Amino acid sequence: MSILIHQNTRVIVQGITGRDGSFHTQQMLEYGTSIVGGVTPGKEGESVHGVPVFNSAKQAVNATGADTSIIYVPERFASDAIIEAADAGISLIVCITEGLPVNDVMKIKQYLDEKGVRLVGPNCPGLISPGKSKIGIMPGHIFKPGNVGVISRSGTLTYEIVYNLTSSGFGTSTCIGIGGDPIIGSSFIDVLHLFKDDPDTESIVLIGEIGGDAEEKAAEYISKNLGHKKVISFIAGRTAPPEKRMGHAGAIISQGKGTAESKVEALESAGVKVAEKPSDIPALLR
Amino acid sequence: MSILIHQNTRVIVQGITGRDGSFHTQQMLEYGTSIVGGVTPGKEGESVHGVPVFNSAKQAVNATGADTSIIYVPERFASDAIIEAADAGISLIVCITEGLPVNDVMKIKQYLDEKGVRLVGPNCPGLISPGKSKIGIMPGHIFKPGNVGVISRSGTLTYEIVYNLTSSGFGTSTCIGIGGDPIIGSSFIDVLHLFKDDPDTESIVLIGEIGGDAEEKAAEYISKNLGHKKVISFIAGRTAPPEKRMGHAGAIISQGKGTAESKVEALESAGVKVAEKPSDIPALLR
Amino acid sequence: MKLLEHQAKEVFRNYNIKTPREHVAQTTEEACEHAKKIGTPLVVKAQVPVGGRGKAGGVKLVKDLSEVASVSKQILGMNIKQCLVKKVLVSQALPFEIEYYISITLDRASMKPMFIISPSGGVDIEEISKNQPEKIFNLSVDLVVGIKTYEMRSVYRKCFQDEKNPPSISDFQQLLETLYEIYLKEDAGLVEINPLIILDGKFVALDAKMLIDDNALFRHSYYKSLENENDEETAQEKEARESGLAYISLDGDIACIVNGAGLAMATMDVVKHWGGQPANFLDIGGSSNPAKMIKALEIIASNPNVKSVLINIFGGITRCDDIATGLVQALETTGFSLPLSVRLIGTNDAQAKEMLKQVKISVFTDMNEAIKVAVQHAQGGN
Amino acid sequence: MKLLEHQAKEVFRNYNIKTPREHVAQTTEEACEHAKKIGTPLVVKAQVPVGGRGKAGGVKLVKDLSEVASVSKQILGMNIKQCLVKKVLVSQALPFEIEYYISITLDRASMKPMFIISPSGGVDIEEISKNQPEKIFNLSVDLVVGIKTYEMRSVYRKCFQDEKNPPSISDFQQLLETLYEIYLKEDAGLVEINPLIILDGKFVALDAKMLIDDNALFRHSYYKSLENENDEETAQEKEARESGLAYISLDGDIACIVNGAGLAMATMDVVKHWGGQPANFLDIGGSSNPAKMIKALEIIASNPNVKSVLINIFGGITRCDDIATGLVQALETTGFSLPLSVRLIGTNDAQAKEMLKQVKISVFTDMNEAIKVAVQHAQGGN
Repeated sequence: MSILIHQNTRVIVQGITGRDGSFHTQQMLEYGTSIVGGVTPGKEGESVHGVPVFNSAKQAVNATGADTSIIYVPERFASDAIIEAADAGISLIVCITEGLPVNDVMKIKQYLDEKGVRLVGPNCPGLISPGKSKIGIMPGHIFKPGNVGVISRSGTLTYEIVYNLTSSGFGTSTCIGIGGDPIIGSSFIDVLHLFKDDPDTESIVLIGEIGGDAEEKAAEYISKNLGHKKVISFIAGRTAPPEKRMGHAGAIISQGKGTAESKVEALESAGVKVAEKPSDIPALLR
Repeated sequence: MSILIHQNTRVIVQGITGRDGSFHTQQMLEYGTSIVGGVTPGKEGESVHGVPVFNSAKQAVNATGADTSIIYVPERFASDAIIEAADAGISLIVCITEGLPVNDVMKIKQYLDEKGVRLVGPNCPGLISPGKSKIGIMPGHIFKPGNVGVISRSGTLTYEIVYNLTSSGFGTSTCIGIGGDPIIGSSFIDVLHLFKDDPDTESIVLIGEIGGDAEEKAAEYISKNLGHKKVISFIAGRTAPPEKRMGHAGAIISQGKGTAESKVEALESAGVKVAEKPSDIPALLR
Repeated sequence: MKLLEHQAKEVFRNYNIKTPREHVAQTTEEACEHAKKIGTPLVVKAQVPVGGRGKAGGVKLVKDLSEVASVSKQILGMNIKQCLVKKVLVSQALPFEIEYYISITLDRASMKPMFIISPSGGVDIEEISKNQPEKIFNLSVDLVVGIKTYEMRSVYRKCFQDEKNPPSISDFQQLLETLYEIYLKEDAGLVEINPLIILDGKFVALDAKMLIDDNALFRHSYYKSLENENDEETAQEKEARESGLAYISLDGDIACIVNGAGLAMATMDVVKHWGGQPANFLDIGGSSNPAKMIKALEIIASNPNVKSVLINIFGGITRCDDIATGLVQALETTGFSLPLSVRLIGTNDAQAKEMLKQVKISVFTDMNEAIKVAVQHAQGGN
Repeated sequence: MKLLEHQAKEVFRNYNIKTPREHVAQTTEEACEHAKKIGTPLVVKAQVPVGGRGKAGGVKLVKDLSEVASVSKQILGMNIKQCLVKKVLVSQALPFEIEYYISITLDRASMKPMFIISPSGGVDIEEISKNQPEKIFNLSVDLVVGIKTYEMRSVYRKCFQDEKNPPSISDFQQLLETLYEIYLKEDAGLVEINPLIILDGKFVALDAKMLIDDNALFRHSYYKSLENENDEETAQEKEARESGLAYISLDGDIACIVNGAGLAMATMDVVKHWGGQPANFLDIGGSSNPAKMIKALEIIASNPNVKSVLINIFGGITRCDDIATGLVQALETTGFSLPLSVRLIGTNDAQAKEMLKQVKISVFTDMNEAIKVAVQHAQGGN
């Protein structure tokens, strides 16, 4: 088992003819992901790495029966691409693109919630269930199948931690990068909720960072609902200065809120062991 | 059984100190409805016909455990009163007030749908489950308990038809006036859906009128889902001229759409017998 | 309420939608003055709140300034569908090849605003939908995310494919955003541009139609102040509206006074069923004020076609005794002499019947009976 | 990006929010001219995109026109929190008794816009929430129904109960509607008025703060044109931003070059853990362009505090060989001489190690090892 994606997940790539879209389509195909179509308006009839291109998400879904979409279109068009995917009947949308206006995402999130469509991201590395499917940009070779669920607001930091896990013999059930923006489609809690009932996920690594209060809320959820699974965390940004956006749009300590201390304290109160360094995580998992 | 309301429905009256609110509070109390509180900002501590008044819906709900609200506040304040009731935790809101701006109701409807709160009306006579509870303005004495469910876009026309039913020996399970505005909280279909599973409703009288396509949609729903119950209909406005608003804001034949002919045809195609005159309905029910 | 063309275009200009250069005139002299400033060719257009002005001769192209006076004189004072022309719009005549249609209105089915767009404008949307339904494009607007770009792009491609000098897609988007803003902010039930033309690659609204939600007039005092000016009502309809009655004139001879819009419609239908012709729709509403009944009888009496009067009241909130009181007063004060057929049932109907018996009015309990008698009255029986 | 006070107030005036009479000046002469028109008393305010201007002496009350020149001269050219004062705002000084605070911003928890309103303004909202949390009122805005009247009324009552000449509730509602409109239409992350005062029963914005969402600047060309003017960045931060790098100066001596924001933060944290002090946050992003590495080294080299450089790359999309290429080029062209500690892992790390071996740079696979060496470098070890 895994959460959200599996061997039979049928994926379309929006922005498949672009540089990133094309490159990662190839990478995902090599990993074994079932990429069934791509979308670029005006390029219907072309193909990218053998994948047929359609003019619209609706046409792609109708022709391929896709249930999932991954979005690589440029930031100005990404919001609309998400809406288009949702209207086309896609039930899981993974938005890799970063730089979407916050107000757009705020509106989209409400729109998707009404429709019951799940969004992962934006500004995220996607998700992977090792050995089954990869819908994202993470380097597939550092993962191996296993029983640790990984959720993260970050990209490369996740790879760093997964690398440590894999090196220490821990495999991953599903690893999901939820994104570094102030508003994201799927929160820590949304994903924890899925891991809660996934029999193949025995323990969970939650990788947080400064900004917002998603980790504090996750801590509350964990203390109430996840007594039966071990949860380990790492929070990046203990040394980050206040009022500065640390790369991610959401990584900012603002008006005294969103500090690493607050998050560590909340998680520890919920019984979560919080690692000092990424390399300490495997030991805490044992 | 009945739909939506029953003996234990706990009701607050928003606008209880107004002329209509006060009068109908008394009428409902006399009918046996459990009116547990009223709301008029600034009048907390007063009482109307023995019912305590609160400053806000939230306070009224907290103090009384009400689950239903009926709204008599003037049209300028009614939209806000609906939102306030929904935010206070009310699950069924009946809006008697007429004259709400269409755009306000459009927004409210979406807001309530997101929250899972049901609205009946606006611009409606409310609903009654004879012998159990009356949440509305209909003359209670013309009803008697029974097995006919009545749904209507109208007020007095409903009384006319119920009077005919009662005189001919037919009692009513629940009678609900859904309102005459272009956008309403509960549609024919919403109510038919409830009647469908109500064991005490054996047959249904659907009272429609010109304007919109609610009757056509209801016909479609009936043909698919209500084979097990007899449905009789009456459509008002066969002689109404086009492009004129016939009293109700929603009763207008516009650009050739919304005619009585179209509705009658759709209903008859769905196997519904449509009465020529209100007085013909009892015979068709037999 | 319906805005006149020049009023709707003023709204458009406030929102930066282009219109021809134009001014409204109430006299021939004013029209000539405006025409001098605008120059020819120009169009003189009757300002009335009804359609079909062109066919009625209310819209004239003028190529020479010398004709403005005679054309304006001809149009001012015309009667178009019972509406007196009190104002004309003197408007620059602009060249165009394709007439587009665009409107935004409430789609009752989806309960959302919806654009209707067509490259076959210049005629009524009904006509387009009858003759060229494939040339009509709908665009639903979501209340949270607004106009969806991917749908907008698709309509743009289909709609402007035959245009030599098409507007940019961002101009198109801007037009839609603006119409949506007008729709929401002005509480418009309909905002329509027909025809919409393209001049030098830019949109220009040649005509304009706007309906304002009557229920929202309380927050639009400006429109409320225009209300009397924009009357397409008959004198009776206006008097009724001002008295809080819903009244609509019809062609028949049996006047109907009913409480409740649904019952009023049904009453008309049953009148027809029994061979009569209703003279009006009249809903006196839920109130019990006897004055309303007096006013209703006055309005009805002023219609010369009426031969018979039917009163059908189902008392609920409306009390039958109040109705009877009003009726008695009206008969006393107005010298009303038309044959009456009265049906009363519900709250306090016994008292009402007693009161009416005093003045020799017999009252029915059954709606069909009352209507049959009213039909007989109209047909000369008693 | 942050708007300067005078820029934000210009936005306010466009939306009909009242401000004092005021003009911006870049020279003493200009300031004196404006002052003559405005009259005394007035305030001269430094226009810098940082807080704490008052405490730093950047805001001065002037009671006599003769003082304007000296006060302006004193403020223009000041340095407030590393920002040079290039402009002052000469602004009418208005009387007030109560300073209110109002702002609208994104509430990340509810994912909706939220107003924060207080009758204890004039100080930072943080200070109010510390000292008088009971005087802070929140008002969440729903994306569909907007500002809820019943909540607005409740805040109005609580907020203005001590006001002698309170604004009307419809003025309050109008202010909220306007701020919400600005928030949405201008893609503002924050719109703040502090203090907001009441003059003759009407709201006036004495100060203004607006943050514009950087991600939305593509649809706001006007703000984009102001971007350079509103710099609160250090020279390095600016250079980095223009090169597409995310860079933030810190006080330490170990420069960090990392790919990915999360890993960059974690790297800083681990530097600290091993006893070092990071000199910066620097995310070179996901691209593999060698030029970025060159630019990153240049920026770092221009910081005189840096004693040691740490490069930490987890190759995914970023290819380690590209990083190595950039590094080698940079060393060749810039004469870069600071001690380096390099950690590379992931895509093409073998080739990268080979390339760096050629130029005698040893490469770590383990993050902790690389960081420990960087800390030793900074402490004078090798």
